[in-house]
Amino acid sequence: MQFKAMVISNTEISPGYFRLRLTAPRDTAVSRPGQFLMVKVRDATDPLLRRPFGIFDMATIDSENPETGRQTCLEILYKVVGKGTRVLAALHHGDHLDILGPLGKGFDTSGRGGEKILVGGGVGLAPLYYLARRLLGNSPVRLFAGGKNREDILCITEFERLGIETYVSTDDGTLGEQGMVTAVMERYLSDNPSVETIYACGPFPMLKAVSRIAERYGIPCQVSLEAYMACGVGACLGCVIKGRNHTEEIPDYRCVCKDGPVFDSLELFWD
Amino acid sequence: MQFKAMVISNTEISPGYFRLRLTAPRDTAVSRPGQFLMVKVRDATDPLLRRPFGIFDMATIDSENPETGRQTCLEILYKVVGKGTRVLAALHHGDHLDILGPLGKGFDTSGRGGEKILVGGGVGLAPLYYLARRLLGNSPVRLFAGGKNREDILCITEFERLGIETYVSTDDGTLGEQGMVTAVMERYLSDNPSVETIYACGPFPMLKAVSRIAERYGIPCQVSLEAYMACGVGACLGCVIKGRNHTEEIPDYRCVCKDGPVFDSLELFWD
Amino acid sequence: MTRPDMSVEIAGIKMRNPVMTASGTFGYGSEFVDYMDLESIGAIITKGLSLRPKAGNRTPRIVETPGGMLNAIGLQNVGIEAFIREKIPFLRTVNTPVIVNLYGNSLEEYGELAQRLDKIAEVAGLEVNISCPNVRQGGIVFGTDPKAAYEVVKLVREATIKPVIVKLSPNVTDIVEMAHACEEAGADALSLINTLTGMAIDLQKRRPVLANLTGGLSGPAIKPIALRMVWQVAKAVNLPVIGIGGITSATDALEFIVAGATAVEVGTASFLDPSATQTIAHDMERYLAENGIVSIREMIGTLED
Amino acid sequence: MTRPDMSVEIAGIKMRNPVMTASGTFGYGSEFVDYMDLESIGAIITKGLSLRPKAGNRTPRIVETPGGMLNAIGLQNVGIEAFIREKIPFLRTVNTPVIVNLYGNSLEEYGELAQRLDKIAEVAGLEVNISCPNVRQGGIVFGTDPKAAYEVVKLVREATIKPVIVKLSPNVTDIVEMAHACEEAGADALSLINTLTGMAIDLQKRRPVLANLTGGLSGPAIKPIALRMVWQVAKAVNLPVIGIGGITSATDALEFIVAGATAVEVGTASFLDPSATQTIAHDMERYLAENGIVSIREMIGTLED
Ligand SMILES: Cc1cc2nc3c(=O)[nH]c(=O)nc-3n(C[C@H](O)[C@H](O)[C@H](O)COP(=O)(O)OP(=O)(O)OC[C@H]3O[C@@H](n4cnc5c(N)ncnc54)[C@H](O)[C@@H]3O)c2cc1C
Ligand SMILES: Cc1cc2nc3c(=O)[nH]c(=O)nc-3n(C[C@H](O)[C@H](O)[C@H](O)COP(=O)(O)OP(=O)(O)OC[C@H]3O[C@@H](n4cnc5c(N)ncnc54)[C@H](O)[C@@H]3O)c2cc1C
Ligand SMILES: Cc1cc2nc3c(=O)[nH]c(=O)nc-3n(C[C@H](O)[C@H](O)[C@H](O)COP(=O)(O)O)c2cc1C
Ligand SMILES: Cc1cc2nc3c(=O)[nH]c(=O)nc-3n(C[C@H](O)[C@H](O)[C@H](O)COP(=O)(O)O)c2cc1C
Ligand code: FES
Ligand code: FES
Repeated sequence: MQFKAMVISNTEISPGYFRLRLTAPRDTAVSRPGQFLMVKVRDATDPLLRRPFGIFDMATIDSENPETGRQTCLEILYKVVGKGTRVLAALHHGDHLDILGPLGKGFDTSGRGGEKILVGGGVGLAPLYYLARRLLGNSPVRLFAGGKNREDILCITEFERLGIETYVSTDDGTLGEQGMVTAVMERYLSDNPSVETIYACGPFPMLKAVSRIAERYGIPCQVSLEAYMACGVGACLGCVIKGRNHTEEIPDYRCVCKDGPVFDSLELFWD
Repeated sequence: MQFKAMVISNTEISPGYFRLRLTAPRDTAVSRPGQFLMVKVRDATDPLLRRPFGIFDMATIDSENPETGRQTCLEILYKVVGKGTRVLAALHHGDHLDILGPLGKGFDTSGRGGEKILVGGGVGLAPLYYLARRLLGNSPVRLFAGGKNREDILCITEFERLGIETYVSTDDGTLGEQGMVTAVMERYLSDNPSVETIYACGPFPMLKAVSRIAERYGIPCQVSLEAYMACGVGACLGCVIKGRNHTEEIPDYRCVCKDGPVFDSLELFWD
Repeated sequence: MTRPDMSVEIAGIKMRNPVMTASGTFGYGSEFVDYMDLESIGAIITKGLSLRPKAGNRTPRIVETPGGMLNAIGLQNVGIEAFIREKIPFLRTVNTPVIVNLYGNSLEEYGELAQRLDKIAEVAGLEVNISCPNVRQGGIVFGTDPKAAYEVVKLVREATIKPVIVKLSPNVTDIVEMAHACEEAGADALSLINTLTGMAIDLQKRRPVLANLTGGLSGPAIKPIALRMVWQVAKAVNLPVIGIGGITSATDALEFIVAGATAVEVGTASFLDPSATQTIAHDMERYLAENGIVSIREMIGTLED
Repeated sequence: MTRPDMSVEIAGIKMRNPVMTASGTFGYGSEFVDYMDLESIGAIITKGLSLRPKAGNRTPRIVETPGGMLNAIGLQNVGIEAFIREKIPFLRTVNTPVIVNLYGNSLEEYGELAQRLDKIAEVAGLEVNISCPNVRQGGIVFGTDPKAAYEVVKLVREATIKPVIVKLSPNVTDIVEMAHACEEAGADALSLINTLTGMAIDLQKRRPVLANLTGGLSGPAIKPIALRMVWQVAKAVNLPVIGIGGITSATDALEFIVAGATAVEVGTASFLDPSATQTIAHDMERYLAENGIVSIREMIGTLED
């Protein structure tokens, strides 16, 4: 779907991190956790390409003007890293954005009601909030959040308000336990091997470590990847990653945009 | 001079015409009527080049916060015709612009205190307001304003508030007399040949007609020209026009940006 | 007011309007069904096809540049077998001509591929991408050498009775010389331009951004170069020319038509807006209507110069 | 912390830093005194000079394009007499090397011009623009034919003992072949790229926007092409290379250095910001300081590929 969204709010929640709330057409309510949006940050050739962002949250609220009735809203949690995100950071209430989405395959939230654990690294936390809200209905959820320092640990209170038990770790120990989020997660698994599914989003090395651990414990693991994207719909083949059986002769490339961004960790070629 | 200006206000005064008021450094107070500014409408490669705009008015007022004391302000009157002016039209109070100027040669306002007449076509009125304010001190001033229709006749009340007698004409007669501004001006001259100087700004054909008439009546005439510009400082040679003695062998090209934009009508090659 | 006639014909391929999808920017069509009506455009040109499946280059494969982008996909594609098996069935259901863009790394590959495609009813025509190295001959790029281009086009020409469109590379000193070579070799039409070879560097890493080191520059940034080459070629040859390069609006497309193109291909713009081709075709028709132009064909090559 | 050593030397021309002004974008220097310190940059390259004064093309001469601009100034300049009379006196007062960009429409003109300039003490070196048609030989452009380039460079080489920098045109199939021809002819250094030939069209008027029909594309849009060519040439020749094309920031400039350039020229950026060259030189030094790099020369050609 392609639509014009209006900026409701755009707030800096931590140095360099913003929460952008947008109006969206009712049909976007089908968005699943893990799906993403391709955002044209402004109507110009600079920057040229759309920028991909996960869905932080989705809600249908009472809109400002009664006429239009209830309004569907999408939220993005983004980190300012370059040109496009700098343009986003300058948006005001009432500005408009051209958006494509929801795109890609989201997280598989089905299951037997067993315990689910979420692992997020830095801005990788973004898609996990909406996922947590969806999972909570029928299963207990734990969150493991990691980052370089306290500034990278986002919206923890929002997660806790959902009644989720959270384990925070930072490289410099400025918040939570000092160390790697994967270490904390593994320690937890060693005491509670009965976890049903692991959901992870963050830097590639973290996802690789998580998938290794998951494999060792025989726990199904879904990872959400990032890739540099041009089209977002499977046409440019710019965002590919290697599938488990990839060889030069029999290529097994998957599009992060179309076959993902969420993959079963066993589908992928990790080294 | 190159400086960052803050938008004080940006108001649509007539359909498609805006008045943009900017803060400016004290040194810009030296700006003369007829000089112009090169404006970078946004920090991006689209649009790439600066856009030239005349100075509609210049004033030093009491600034918003007492600390900074009195504040120099520059005003631009612009018409939305394309990409760059569309970007300008979207500016809000508090936004910033990178500006180069004042640039070029302005109008020569010296004289024997005799009557001065100003001739403006459409947005060509822009630089004449500041000129009028400067001239009024020591000589009577009359304004002849022309345009396609009433929407093109700008800020007439402001001119009248200065106590200037104004003669308005439009192609479709929706405001003032129907017909060409040059016709109205010539009729006036035939009854009042004693005019000391004519100042004109507007489309090239109008300027050509004005200079012809001025020559016939032997009245000194200064015209302000437009040209497509890249640098604004005389380096790219993109904005040139032919001087009176131009030939292919002995080129006599003048830079509108550096030798102008105001020229004595006798300096130029009109056909 | 009667609707303007937007139809054009290229080498016997009848199109409802002059807007086609540029190869490699529209997949195999099916990727765009959710965003536009595939029967609203003139033709679909599919991703560059080779005999055998091709893995393509390592990533990163794309990077944004000022007003454009570099790509080094490495012509990843499913190969002709899978193309026939998996892609043709869908394309058969779309009432829009399908033109297959093909390439090879040797004369033989081009020839064999053309023969195979010749037998496929759903294929309305071939677009031959000659911007590829001839591995058998020290990797000299077919599209930058008139003789090599002549040979490959002649071979394809003899291998099929379907319309043959040759897609020219802009990385040459004299685009007109290349155009003439292809015309003499029997091309039915020429399309241009393919991408310009460029490079992007990651300063901190002191490495090229693209795994392939260099890539092909596309998008609005290259439009002035494309427009110039289309104008030069259209004046020089007696073949229909298809304009490509940085087209993102109906105005852009019509500029190419005025410069001498009979049709256009829209590439990178489909990434910025998946319905770009439909929107451009629609806006072109509106332009003609508003300006009282009866047929798009009236505008071809009407540039005053 | 000691300041990084930014100095470089090109064919004997010692420069305080590697940032020069690109010919035709900086006038004769005097136009920029109000905006920057002319002694903060490595060298000033003046507007293309010819024997006789040149009127240049009719207007419009420039037009903006996506991420760039087209220009068809037509090499308007005052001619060598007026240059010596009116421009040299000012340039003499500036303590920065002055390199004169020159061109001719025949071999003879190049030769005579080089001889005249050889006698002027204030001229530190010559930059030979070979992107011009040879009117004596059916207008074939010197810079797109290796033999013609070889001849003109050889002639200039023999006409002067001053350093000879040859400025290459990017409108060629094989930039390395051109570079080799100039190297063999005795060039002391190579600068690239000049502008790419492009066109812009006014759809309503159905006319080219530029009076000259075509123009030269410059600005950020061409940077990826320039970077690729500089990388190719720097690897292939044993001469210092000067990188040009779309440089607007210190990052851009350092990318060219890493790609193999010993110095850079900044063109269109001086229109966007008249102090661009000074700012870029300043920011380059800061980058070195922040990254603990002792000398800019350490970075030349350090691209991992
Ligand atoms: C499916 C998906 C979901 C994402 N979700 C989020 C999210 O919820 N919140 C968030 O802050 N970011 C998210 N990202 C990353 C986000 O797309 C990039 O940070 C953004 O595009 C950078 O744009 P820019 O113009 O600011 O940076 P640029 O100037 O384009 O580049 C600056 C730096 O960011 C890197 N970068 C650029 N594009 C991408 C990309 N597509 N993926 C990874 N790195 C990139 C560049 O390599 C460069 O190092 C997601 C990416 C993908 C693919
Ligand atoms: C010395 C000078 C003073 C000027 N003063 C004013 C002023 O006070 N108010 C005002 O509204 N305009 C003024 N102009 C014209 C103004 O610069 C252009 O309207 C503006 O640059 C258009 O920018 P754009 O991006 O919106 O249009 P573009 O998208 O760049 O072009 C849209 C149309 O505007 C025309 N145009 C673009 N640049 C120029 C130019 N430099 N001169 C003339 N036409 C141009 C183009 O040819 C095109 O037809 C002045 C121009 C000059 C040279
Ligand atoms: C990601 C990408 C992939 C491409 N793949 C092909 C291809 O397989 N075959 C081909 O002939 N051209 C290919 N091209 C070139 C385009 O078809 C087109 O010629 C070029 O992009 C210029 O048009 P544009 O500026 O509208 O994108 C590709 C371009 C891009 C951006
Ligand atoms: C307006 C203009 C005039 C130019 N004049 C000359 C010239 O006289 N001689 C020359 O060798 N190059 C000339 N050039 C080319 C530039 O020197 C430079 O090679 C080119 O613009 C690419 O660099 P850039 O992208 O930084 O502008 C000119 C470029 C522009 C934009
Ligand atoms: S982003 Fe284009 S295929 Fe995935
Ligand atoms: S605008 Fe560059 S010389 Fe006048």
